[in-house]
Amino acid sequence: MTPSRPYKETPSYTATQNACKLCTPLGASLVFQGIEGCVPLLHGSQGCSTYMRRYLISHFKEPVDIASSNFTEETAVFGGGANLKLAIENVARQYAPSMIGIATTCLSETIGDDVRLILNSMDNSINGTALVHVSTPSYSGTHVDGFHGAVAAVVDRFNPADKRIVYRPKKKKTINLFPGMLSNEDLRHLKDIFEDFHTPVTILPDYSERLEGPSWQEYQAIQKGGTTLSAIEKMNVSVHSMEFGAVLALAAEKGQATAGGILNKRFGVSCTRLPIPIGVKATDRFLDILSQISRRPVPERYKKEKWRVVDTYVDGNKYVSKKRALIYGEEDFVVSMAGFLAEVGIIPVLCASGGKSKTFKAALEQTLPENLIDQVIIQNDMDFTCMEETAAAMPEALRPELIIGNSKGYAMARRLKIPMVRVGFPIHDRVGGSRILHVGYKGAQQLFDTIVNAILTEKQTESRIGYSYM
Amino acid sequence: MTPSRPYKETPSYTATQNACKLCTPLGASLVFQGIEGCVPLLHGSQGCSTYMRRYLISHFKEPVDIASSNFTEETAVFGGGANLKLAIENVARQYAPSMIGIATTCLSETIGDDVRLILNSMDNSINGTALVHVSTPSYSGTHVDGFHGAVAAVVDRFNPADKRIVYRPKKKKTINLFPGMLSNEDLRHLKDIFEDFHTPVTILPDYSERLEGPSWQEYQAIQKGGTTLSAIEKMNVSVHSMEFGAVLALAAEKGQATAGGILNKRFGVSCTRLPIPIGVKATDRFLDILSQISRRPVPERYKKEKWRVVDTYVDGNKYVSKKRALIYGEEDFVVSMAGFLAEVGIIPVLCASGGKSKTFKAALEQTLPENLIDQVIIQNDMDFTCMEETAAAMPEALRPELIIGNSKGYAMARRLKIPMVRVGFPIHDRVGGSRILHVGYKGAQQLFDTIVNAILTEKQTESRIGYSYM
Amino acid sequence: MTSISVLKQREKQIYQKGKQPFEMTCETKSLAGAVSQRACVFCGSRVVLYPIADALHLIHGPIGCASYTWDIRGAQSSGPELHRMSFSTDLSETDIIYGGEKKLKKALLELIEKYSPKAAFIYCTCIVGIIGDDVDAVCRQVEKETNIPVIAVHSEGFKGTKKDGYKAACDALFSLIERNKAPRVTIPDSINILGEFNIGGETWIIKKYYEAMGVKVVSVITGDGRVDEVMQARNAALNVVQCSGSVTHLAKQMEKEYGIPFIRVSYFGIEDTSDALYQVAVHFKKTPEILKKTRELIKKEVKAIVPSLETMKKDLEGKKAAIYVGGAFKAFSLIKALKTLGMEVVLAGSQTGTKEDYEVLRQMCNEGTVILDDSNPLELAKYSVEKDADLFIGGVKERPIAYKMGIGFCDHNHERKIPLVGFEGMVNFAKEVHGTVTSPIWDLVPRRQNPIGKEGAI
Amino acid sequence: MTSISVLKQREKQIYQKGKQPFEMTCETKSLAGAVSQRACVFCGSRVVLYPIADALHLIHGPIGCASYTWDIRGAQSSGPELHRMSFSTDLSETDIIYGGEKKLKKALLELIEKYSPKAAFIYCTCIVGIIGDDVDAVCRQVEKETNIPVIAVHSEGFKGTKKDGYKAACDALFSLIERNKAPRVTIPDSINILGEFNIGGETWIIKKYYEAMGVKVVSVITGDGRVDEVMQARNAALNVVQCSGSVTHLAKQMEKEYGIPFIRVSYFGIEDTSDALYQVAVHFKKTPEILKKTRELIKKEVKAIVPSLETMKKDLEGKKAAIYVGGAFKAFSLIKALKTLGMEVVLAGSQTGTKEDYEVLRQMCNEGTVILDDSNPLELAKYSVEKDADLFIGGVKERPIAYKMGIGFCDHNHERKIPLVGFEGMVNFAKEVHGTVTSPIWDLVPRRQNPIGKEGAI
Repeated sequence: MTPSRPYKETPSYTATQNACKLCTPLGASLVFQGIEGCVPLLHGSQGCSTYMRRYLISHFKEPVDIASSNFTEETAVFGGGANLKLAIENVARQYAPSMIGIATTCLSETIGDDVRLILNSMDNSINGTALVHVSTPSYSGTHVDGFHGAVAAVVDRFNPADKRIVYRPKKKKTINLFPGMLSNEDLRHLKDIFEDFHTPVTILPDYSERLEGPSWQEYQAIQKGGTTLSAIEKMNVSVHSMEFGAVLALAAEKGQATAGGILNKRFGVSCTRLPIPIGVKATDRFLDILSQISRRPVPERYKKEKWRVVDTYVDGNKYVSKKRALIYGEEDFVVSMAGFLAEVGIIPVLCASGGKSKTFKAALEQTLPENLIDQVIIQNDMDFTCMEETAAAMPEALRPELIIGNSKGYAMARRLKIPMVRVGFPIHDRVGGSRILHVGYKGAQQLFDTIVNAILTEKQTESRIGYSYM
Repeated sequence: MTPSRPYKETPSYTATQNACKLCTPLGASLVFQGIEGCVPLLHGSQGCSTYMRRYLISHFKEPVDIASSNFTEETAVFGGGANLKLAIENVARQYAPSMIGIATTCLSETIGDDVRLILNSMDNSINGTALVHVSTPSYSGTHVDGFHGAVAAVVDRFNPADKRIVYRPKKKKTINLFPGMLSNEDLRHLKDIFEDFHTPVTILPDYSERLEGPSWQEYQAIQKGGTTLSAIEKMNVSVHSMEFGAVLALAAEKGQATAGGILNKRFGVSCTRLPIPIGVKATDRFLDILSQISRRPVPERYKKEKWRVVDTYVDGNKYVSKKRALIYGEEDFVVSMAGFLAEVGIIPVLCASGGKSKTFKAALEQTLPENLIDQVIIQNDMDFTCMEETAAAMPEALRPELIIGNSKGYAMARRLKIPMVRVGFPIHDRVGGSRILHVGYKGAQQLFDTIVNAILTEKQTESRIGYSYM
Repeated sequence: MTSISVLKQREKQIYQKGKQPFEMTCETKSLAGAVSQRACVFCGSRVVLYPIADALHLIHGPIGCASYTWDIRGAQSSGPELHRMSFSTDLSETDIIYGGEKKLKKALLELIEKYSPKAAFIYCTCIVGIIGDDVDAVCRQVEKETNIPVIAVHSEGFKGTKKDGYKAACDALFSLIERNKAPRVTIPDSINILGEFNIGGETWIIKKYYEAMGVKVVSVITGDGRVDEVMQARNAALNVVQCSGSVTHLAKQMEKEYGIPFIRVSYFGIEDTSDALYQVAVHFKKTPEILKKTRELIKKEVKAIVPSLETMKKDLEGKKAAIYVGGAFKAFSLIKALKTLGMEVVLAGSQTGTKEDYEVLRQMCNEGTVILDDSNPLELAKYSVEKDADLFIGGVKERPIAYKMGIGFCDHNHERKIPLVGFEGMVNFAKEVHGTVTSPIWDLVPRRQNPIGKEGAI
Repeated sequence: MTSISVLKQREKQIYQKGKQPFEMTCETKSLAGAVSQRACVFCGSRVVLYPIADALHLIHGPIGCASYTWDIRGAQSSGPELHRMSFSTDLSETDIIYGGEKKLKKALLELIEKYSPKAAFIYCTCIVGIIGDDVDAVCRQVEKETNIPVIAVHSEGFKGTKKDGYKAACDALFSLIERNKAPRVTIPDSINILGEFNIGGETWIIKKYYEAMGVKVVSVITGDGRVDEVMQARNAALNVVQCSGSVTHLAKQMEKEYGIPFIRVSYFGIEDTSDALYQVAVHFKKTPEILKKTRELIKKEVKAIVPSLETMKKDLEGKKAAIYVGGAFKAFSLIKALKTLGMEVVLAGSQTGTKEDYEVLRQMCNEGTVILDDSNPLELAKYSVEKDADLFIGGVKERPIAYKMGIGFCDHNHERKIPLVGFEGMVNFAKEVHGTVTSPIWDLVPRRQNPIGKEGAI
């Protein structure tokens, strides 16, 4: 049943048609939302911040405030320094934030504003509000680069090399976790896991409360929740860092500065890089490492969850075996999701991303079993139009039967008439996008149930008969 | 916008056409599966146990062993005593169970086997295996009656009136919970809640592990898990009992013997009867009572969950407001589900059940706001054919837009072209039916997300355009 | 697996090839308390008659029997779908006390009025036998009033085994055929297809073959069945009976009453399908054209499927299978089909095999194969694990047993929705087997984890 | 709500009727750091041109501007759907350094080849203004090579406000109209519908009315728009401009160049819709038939919707609403429509109102109503809670603010999918408002819980 090598030619165009990526500052803004008391400020036009707010709101269904330095034509000519300062002052006054996270846009980057210099001139703070800058020109990289860049910038800012390590308590073995771009439910679940391991953790960023809070009695300028600055400042005394993301790991190997890397280099905090723990095997790996570092056994609850999900895999094996899927999204997400699919017997025949790392293919080759790689088309820097054309051009026996990714693939799925399972970011056409659980055994359980049920729904609906048993 | 009184005539036939109920022994068998080490034994034909096993397996995707006394023609003529004894011996030998739960079928009931007498003659036990009998003639009542009957029979058997209360420790304030027919996930969640309240609980029955266990290294004659007999024996020293089910509560008021009622009458264990906690308000009530009895505040985790779900209700209010739903299933389930729907603004225009209690309507009237009752058709002893005909005959402006219930309504939903949300029991055409969470804030969250997304899916799919934003 | 003990009374129903002298006990009642995988008389009748799509199937009894059998089978219809409804008289306490005849009659008249079926079958359940309703009398009255055949099926659950249910169904069918008062005309080169229930459209596959051979199909009993067609069955020249006996009783009756000869065949697997078609062709050897066409057909069909079977065989070679099915006849075919895929059978059993059946099984199997009659979950688990099976073939009640032990599974029962008969069915079967056996999921199950120390059941 | 302080520089953009003398500051740039709800120049252009369904819309810049505006609007097309695609030159680092002209040209040629659009609009984003690409030159070249209109839209985000974007779009549209070299022929009793974008099919509703009145619609700019149709716009006798100004600039240009007069109308609410249709009818009073038909139409339509509005009004009477929309003109209509439903407006504001607009607002509103220009989340929350609003009308960015405070919400922006114009639109609007305001969900929100002690934010 090994199908012959699939159709590998993918169309190529100069223009991007329905992009499968977002611009760099969005990722940074999301990170800033995950820090307690932090307000993101985009140094650029008003539109950037409004568009990104709108985009994030449609996913999280929560207020997402992002300030703008609001360039004018004069700013563009004479430089944005004055505007930036004014913006910082106004944000500080109106929000009284703990921190302002400043991300530069293509505009300010191109006119060459030296934000670092400007902030230095302000002592990197204003009335006790810390100012942190991340360079995010949208013409280089994608939102994922902005995300990782912001995490690194924050860690860098609050853990300077000359910082004196005041204390290193032996008992509180805090672990740093840099989870990458996960859902609120993922973050909540990870916090539960660390709690059940009785191991303190500092997760950066953690927008799970801020971007999924309660209704309010009184309006809150800045929603509650997020990683505290004091926790971030103590990251250098943690016993270990964990960084999720197979592609990020390869980038770090090649010298990219990551948060975990900075802490390792400056303070010798050891760092494990591992794929996002999606699926049983990847979760096994995550919990094994956690168990080793925390010197705690895996709690009974997770053992139960694991064997329950394995049992579920078994129950559903025949529905998914040899099914062909198209997955897309952020590169790290696609890699881990492909690993999960392979683990349950689904062939990820087309793995696509708008990302531009050079290690996407390598990461997938590390993740997927050898006998599958031949059946998989791997493509980054890909837009939805090329994805659709590639899928449509595949011979019928090799064409995807299932589409797995964020809601932006809906139009494609609709035209291709292939059922779609919504995961990842963003989910704009359903509620609860931020409550999708991907990680851990429980995440594997939910993904598996959802995927099997999508297949069963399609089968039942398309059947002339529509049986009530499956 | 108050629609005029809806079409209330429902068709009536002598035959039942696609029943919305099951027979009595099934409920009893399910209860027995929720007791540690217990094997159910049906006193009747071989077919009964095989059919019920098959039915339960299709929902739980787990082995469900139910023994049979396997009547022959001679048995029917000469009485089933000998067969029953042989069956008990064989089950005891092969399974070495802690208990054998014996449910009589229509056959043994009709020929008039006096099972109580037979068991008494065996001292109600065999080689240390307890024998418990519940009378479940399938011509009277439904599976729900079998369920409650079995719970009461078990409590009765292990808490005889003359039982000496050996100890009554003041510190361990155990609560008895009789949850009724809930899903595995519901039971797991309830256990978590009690744990988070630091309050020991004895839940009867608890099939959540037994009917959703791990894969095995070695075959297990009886799966692990379930309420232990020793816990059941101690129910009379608990501080309180809680019984879920609004219809059950009304039945108890009218004198039906329930588990909580027995413990109250014999031992003075106070008992609260409340609807299944589906939805925010019903969960509030449950946690309030739990908080009062345990003298513990509602844990932070649940407060967060509550306000998160309220916020989600708000986010989705316009998708559900004034939507019309048809709900069916067990009476208690329908009552609580209707309460949840009303709470979020959905009008449960048709509430149907195959159950035969005389208090279904009264329970719904207690639960639904007064201004809704007029818009609701309430009907028990109803089958799927009458349900479908009733729905189809309603004027278009009042007809259900959403069907909520177990998977047996699929054919009806398909013909009526109304989207369907699967909840309750059984789920035969999807996986994970036993993992559907109905109770608690988290259950409300998941139900709400699922319902809103079903509405959005329908809207998006049926739209000529298929927008990618909602 | 020493933890599982076999009940003493069951020892004679278990045989491991090579170990003891072969002396199998079978065709007995299931042991009380043994958790048999068997059903009851009613189940047997219901299976056989279920696919008749334009008949009313009314179950006379309390609700259970109707609820548990609602739409559970994959028998397809090309037209009416009345068979997929679940009708019950839903007897209540008062009916038990005062008798259910009146209710039955009223229900029947209403339903016939509402659905205009071509005939009605009334299934008697356990309790009807006890309370003593004269169902035959009610049927006669209603038949008279409505002018359609109204036939009682005497399928009281406790009055025998599933096989007795088959017989009761055959009696009902024969009674239906008998109602055809037109003169018998034997149609040349024509057959009835018996014991074929159109699961997943299987009837249509087989009919297509016969049509290609030049053989006329007078009726199918009961796949995609129609009352009128069944009543024409008297006019066929040959009865071709599939399945290990569910409709054999009818074939025998038709032979006795109408002199229609019958042959027993199986359409499962390349070997048996070819054999079945040849047998029919040979029967009609007076029309030599048929044999010629049959040869061409088989050649063409086999050629079409061999490449994909060969590809899958590569992955399946040497894998081990356990089989537990209703009738032993099906087991024979499965063993051959699994051989085609390079697989070995390590356990074979049936709910209803005869002594002769088990002798055949014994001969077909390798040394060491376990043979079981009317088995139960504990035994099935014990032996399939002991024999290290990669695949279990059975029905919905066997599925969780296989799965719990981390063994792949193929549903070969009436609930499946995929056609497994004939040549194309063989490919479907191979795909099903291949899909489950080669799934990477088995790497994760406790049984397959090394070192064995990693506990699964926790 | 004393915890929310208003920025000093913003004080002049907030007015509470009755409190101070009215002296509203507006039409200013948004304050840096103030988290305005406004967008940018590009956004303004994109909104206006978006519905032209057979044109190619290529966004020249890095990917963000294209990603965030992909398929976000409810503007429907009866035919081609090219407008729903998101095209971008997706400029990268090297393009910034070496210039994007070549890439733009290549992209354009490829896309025109692939999709055969009737025209192409190239949107210049912030960065294009900085790196100095001569987009106009590229457009000229490509127009020459492809023979379709290829038009640069000068919508660099930072070069003004959303209004400047409207103007840039109008320039592009006028440039397109100018390309029509055929002689102008004024069609009698004909109009262009301007500033109507066919959200949820609104254009079709309005067109239907005009057709019933006997008025010819030459073009709609730009709802369900087509390039050829837009190019015919020169031939209309009257421009009927909706919306508070997005396409007014074009109407003025057409008046200046072609002498086509224009009137400003709103189709929102019974009052404004009737008024709009009457105005047009009166304009064509030389054809008295039109006025007659218009009277009949309005009478019929109003009669049809009044009963259901009255029913809903019973539940809505006395409820309070907050309004924050893009243009002030829309706010006027909303206030009237809410009055029809018995509701009171307690907050009204807009992103882009003029001094005159705010004066009108002030006159329309009751004592105590808060009037806001270019507001932000904090102010909107503060005042809608202080005024105890039951309903907030705004766009997607206002939604979470209202919802967080437990206030019902009605989307009155381009993202909605339901038509709100005309008579039938009024019913839809009422339903939306009624649905959210009467939802039982509000009983559960912290703000509505008694005693107030029950904390929500935890």
